[in-house]
Amino acid sequence: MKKLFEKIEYIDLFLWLIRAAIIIIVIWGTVATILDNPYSTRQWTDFVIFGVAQGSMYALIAIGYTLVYGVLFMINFAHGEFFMSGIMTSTVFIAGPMAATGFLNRHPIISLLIIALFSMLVSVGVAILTERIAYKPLRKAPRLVPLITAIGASLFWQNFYRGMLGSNVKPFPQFDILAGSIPLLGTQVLKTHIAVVLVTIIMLIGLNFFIMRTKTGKSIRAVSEDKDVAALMGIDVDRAITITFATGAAMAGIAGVLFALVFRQVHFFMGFTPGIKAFTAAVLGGIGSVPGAAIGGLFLGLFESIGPSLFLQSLGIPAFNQLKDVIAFIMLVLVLIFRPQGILGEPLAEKKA
Amino acid sequence: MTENNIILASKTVSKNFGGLVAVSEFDFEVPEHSIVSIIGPNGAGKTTFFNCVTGFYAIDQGDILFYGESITSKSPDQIAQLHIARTYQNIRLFSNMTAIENILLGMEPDLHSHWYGAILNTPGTRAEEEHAVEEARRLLKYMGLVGSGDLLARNLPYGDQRRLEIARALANQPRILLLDEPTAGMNPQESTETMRLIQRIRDDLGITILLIEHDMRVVMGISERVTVLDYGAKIAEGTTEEIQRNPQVIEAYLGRGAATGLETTSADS
Amino acid sequence: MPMLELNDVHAYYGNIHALKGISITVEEGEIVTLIGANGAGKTTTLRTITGLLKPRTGSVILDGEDLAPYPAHKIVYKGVAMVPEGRGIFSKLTVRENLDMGAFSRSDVDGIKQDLERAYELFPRLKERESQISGTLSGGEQQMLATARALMARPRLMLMDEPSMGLAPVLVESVFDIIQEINKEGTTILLVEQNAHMALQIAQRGYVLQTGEIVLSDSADGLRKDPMVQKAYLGME
Amino acid sequence: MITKQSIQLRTPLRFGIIAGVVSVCASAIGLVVLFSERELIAGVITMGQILIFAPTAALAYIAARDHAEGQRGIALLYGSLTGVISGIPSALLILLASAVNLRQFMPNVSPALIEILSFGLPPVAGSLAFLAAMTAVGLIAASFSLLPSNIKRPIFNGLLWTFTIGLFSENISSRVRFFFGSEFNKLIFTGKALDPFVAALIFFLAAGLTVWQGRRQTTHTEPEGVSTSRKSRLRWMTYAGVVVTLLILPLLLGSYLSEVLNNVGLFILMGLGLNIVVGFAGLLDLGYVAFYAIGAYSMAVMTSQGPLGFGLSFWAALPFCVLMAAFAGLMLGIPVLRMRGDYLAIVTLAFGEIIRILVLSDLLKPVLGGAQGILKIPKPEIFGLVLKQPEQFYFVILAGVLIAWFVSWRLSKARLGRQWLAMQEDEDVAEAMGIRLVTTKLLAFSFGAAFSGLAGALLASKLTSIFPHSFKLEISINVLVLIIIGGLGSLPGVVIGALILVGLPELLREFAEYRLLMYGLLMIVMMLAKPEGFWPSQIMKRELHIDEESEMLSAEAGD
Repeated sequence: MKKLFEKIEYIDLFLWLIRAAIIIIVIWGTVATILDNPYSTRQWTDFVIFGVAQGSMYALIAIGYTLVYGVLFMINFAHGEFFMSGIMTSTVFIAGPMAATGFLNRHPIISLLIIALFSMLVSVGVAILTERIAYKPLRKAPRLVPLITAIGASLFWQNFYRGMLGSNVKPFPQFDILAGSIPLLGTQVLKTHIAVVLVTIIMLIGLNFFIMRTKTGKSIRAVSEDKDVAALMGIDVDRAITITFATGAAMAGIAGVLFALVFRQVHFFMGFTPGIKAFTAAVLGGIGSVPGAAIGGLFLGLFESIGPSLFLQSLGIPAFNQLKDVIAFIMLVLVLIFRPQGILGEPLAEKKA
Repeated sequence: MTENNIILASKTVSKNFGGLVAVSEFDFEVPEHSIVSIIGPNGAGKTTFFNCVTGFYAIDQGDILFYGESITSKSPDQIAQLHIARTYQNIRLFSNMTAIENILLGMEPDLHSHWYGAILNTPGTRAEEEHAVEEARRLLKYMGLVGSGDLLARNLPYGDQRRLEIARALANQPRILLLDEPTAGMNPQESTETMRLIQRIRDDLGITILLIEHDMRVVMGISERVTVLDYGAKIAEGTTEEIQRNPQVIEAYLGRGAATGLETTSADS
Repeated sequence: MPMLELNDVHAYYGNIHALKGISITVEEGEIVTLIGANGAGKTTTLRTITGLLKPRTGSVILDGEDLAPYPAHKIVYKGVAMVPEGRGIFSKLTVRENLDMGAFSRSDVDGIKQDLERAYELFPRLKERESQISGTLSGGEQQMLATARALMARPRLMLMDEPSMGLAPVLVESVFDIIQEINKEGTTILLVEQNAHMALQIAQRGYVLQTGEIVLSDSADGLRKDPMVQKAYLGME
Repeated sequence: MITKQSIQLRTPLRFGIIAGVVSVCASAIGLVVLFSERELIAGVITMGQILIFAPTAALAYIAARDHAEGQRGIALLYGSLTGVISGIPSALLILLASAVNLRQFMPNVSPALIEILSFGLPPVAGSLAFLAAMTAVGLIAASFSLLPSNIKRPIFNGLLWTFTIGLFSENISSRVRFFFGSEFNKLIFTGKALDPFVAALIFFLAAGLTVWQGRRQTTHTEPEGVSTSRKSRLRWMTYAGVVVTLLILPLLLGSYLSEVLNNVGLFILMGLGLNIVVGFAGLLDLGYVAFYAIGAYSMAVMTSQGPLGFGLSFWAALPFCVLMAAFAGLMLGIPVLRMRGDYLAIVTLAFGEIIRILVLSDLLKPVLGGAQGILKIPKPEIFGLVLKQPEQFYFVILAGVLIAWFVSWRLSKARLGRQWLAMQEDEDVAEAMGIRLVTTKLLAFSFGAAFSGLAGALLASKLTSIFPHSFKLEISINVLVLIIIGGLGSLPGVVIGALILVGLPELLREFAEYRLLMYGLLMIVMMLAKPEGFWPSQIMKRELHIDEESEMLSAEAGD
């Protein structure tokens, strides 16, 4: 303990001040909100449910960041675009025409499956293409280089889709079976929200099975620990990396469908914010850890949905919901500063000398 | 040698990495102006100890003293300011900078010019820089690296890189120099040269030397005292002769086979 | 025809000339050892054999076939397994999963099962810890795991990089016993060791590496009696 | 047909598919139609056509040159095959578009596009014509590859110059009209494009010059040692030339081009700042726009004559703006001191977004005006002269750029520059040398932020009104890309990067919507092909061409 005090520099002091300020704001805001009591229990429940649904989507997208980071130690900046590309393509080419012909609501389950499958396929295709062209040749380059190509790939896909499919917001058709809500937990829960949570749970279980039990999954984990030794086992490292990208992209493709079901519209820029949020979720849970991504996603979703009302509203901040994203970003910054290993991550290795 | 001060002392220093004990309760002293070696098998915690001394690792327990004063809580740059310098087991030069630039960086503790001086190009800044470059060239000459000053560090031959790293450490004007396997990867002839060089550094410049080394010829050739680490703990300490005879050392490090060999040689002598 | 043949192999890391013309041969059924100081190029030699590093000139020939066109993961399929330096186990995977990875190159389910049983027979400790995360094993157990894992590939040639490194002396002996046993069952072994004394006790032949070159090659007995080896590697003055 | 063993149909197939996909994508995302407006040579060729044919031409050329093993017949075969195959996707597009209304899915597959692709012919004939045209392009490119290089080079240079001048003919034409009158202009330009006759003239001129130059180089070689006095005189003359050019540039360029130049200048200024952070100190900052915003809003709040401003003068506010930004750099720098690499990138990106959202929010609306921004920001004044025109404002920006350049240059040569480079290369060892990482990093952040703040302040005054949407993430990426394109750590590189990435798109105005697409591509291509940039600093050139040296030692020795 004594040593701890000796080591404090003014930098640490500054960081402690930030911590204290945040804690004070959060406590003050929370207490004031509780005293004000502006919402009923039912409203709070609604916030929580929305948060869980939103968090589920973050979790699915976050898987892609976490898997790729685990294997390549690289932040795949273009992952948000993998998410966008799948659902954009299937909205325009599949869901739109299906809705126009009435097929969609005559065979909702089949339609949904086709849309989901197509969305996954496109996301995976875009991911593999990006990995092969923009990342693979740079495996041995300094870390800045693949990061820059990833940003480049992100810009490229965004604007490629913008040019290809137009810059307007496209409506995603309504599924009649998912319209409306059902009573649950003392409130009305939207059916889409229930669908989102269920699908996410199924996907996460499937993913867990794939990673933990299958030979390919194990080979991915082996590659993420040591590429050379993995190659010595006969594992094709490049193939394993491609599969890793594809797996993450498949999850993102599904997340895209869920996103479209909830918000009922898609456009070329839709990958950016969820992308960053999902990355935040991945970091929050402990990047590299799959359960971490799930927990981080859930946590962020809840935080975003409850946070502004809980912390900011009673501080007298006008239009506090505008600051929803600020809360998410501040959370990202704080996590990276104070607990870079995240909730479930192992403590980062100490500096190597 | 008895009247020598203790320049560096380690008091029950321990360092763990997530349950793995790298250094445990290590007690150790380095007298001023001596050459002291730490030997031990790979993974015995020698480099970890260096990292603790130079402030890269925060130690979990114990204290490290420099001239009797604790340096345990100091950061690497503060330790460099105290004129403690080191080299690395895997050469860590600034490989994309020239040899001269590398040495100039070694001089950091003695440079004081500021950024505003640099922008205004004040006479003081200019003089300091010129003086430093001159000093760097002198060091290159001392290390036998004349003519390599403007080459990129990574383009130097392996042996020269090792020597440049020592030159960079010397630029710090160290009171104690920590050398981590300075002869790794050298052939016997180069090793011998390096061994002489280390001795010369001590004799000419009066710099205390703490050495990690695998090459027993070098260790036994120049050390005044040797400490043996195994599994992070000290298992023996003494003069070179004592170490060579110590049965525990033979068992853990020099090898059982060596025992028979050593017995015969000691019988010979 | 020797099983493994390196002909005048030159290898580089960037512009550092790490191997300066290494030529070695290993006959079927032998234990051959490479000894040398830190940084002499022993590990690099093994890396060129396994394809992790491609020689710039010279060739690596296995059973008469040049390995140059094969990437590392394909060479495993040719019957070469390696126990990497510092064990190189997958520490976040369980013991069993590590062994599964060792058999990655195979698809004969029954054979794998047999070999798994044999591995557990050879290393009963591993069976006890089958579902433990392997990072929590002790150093000796990790070495056992790495060896067992390499055996799971049912290799004809096994490359071992410093199996005794960092092990307690008692364990070192048992590791070398196991190496001999593996060899008796028909696996050819190329052993890299710093503990020259132990290595020369179990090997039939050996090569001495110094700064990327072979300076000496002889039978193990011959090397043990060589004054240079005695002085530099056996610690005899 | 295929009798010789050396014919490998995979190459033309692969190249053909790539070229075909690229050109059909260029069509489908709307670039072709857009660029068809821009004629290079009146009535002969448009930029849109170049876009369709260029990938095929390039790949057919490579297929013929690198894969035919010197056999002429095969080379021509490869070229034409590449051409035919590359034509298939677009030909299919023409047919498909005639059958289905593709436009409902892909708004850019318009009748205008189909018209261009099918040369105005009916669908079937049009698609065949397109195939034929692509085949011809492939064949021509392949035959071109067979020419000896002393013929190839002049032709290539001739085409390059003709097309380049054609591309910018609109701007050149306006200058010609200004200086030589519209009569003369009509001789050279037809409408906004080069007159075919003039184009041919330019082609032969450029080709001739290349030939002449080639001859001269073979006959005379420059004397080895140019005397030092002559060298230094030459150097001073170059300097003087640069200074004079910089001073009279706005007069030569006129109002519109000066405005373009001013925008380039602001980006150079920001580039110089980010170059310190990323290029020198190796800290990847993606939230750099935050400081630009801080500089701009400081200027706005202090000088605006509207309800939100204090009404100070430009010159009084300027130093304060720079200090504000530098201070913000310091404040944002402290929390991220212990972060490395990509984590730093993400956190700074988050900072940038936080600042933008805050500026936009109702929370700060009373101070910063929210989405309505701040208006009525005055222009600077010198001795009673208000610098209203772009030609006048140019000098303010020029001064800013020169100061930033000078500071960057001095620092890079000094101890601090050395510390930055050391830190970039190996933070641990740098610290072990006695470098205080905290100070060194914070200085980098502060200098970077100061330059960016200066740029922001100038921007506010230049535009006289500012809005939050001018400070999007795009700007940060823009600046990052421009210093990467120019070459990280290189001062001339910043200028080159800004000219290419900011200047060029301003001249090709229709490009605006596709700017980011091109940036994305450029970033990828650049990292794959030339990661050190167009004008690399010595350091980066060295660094990016190391192979796996560092791996070696870790493989060989370990404790």
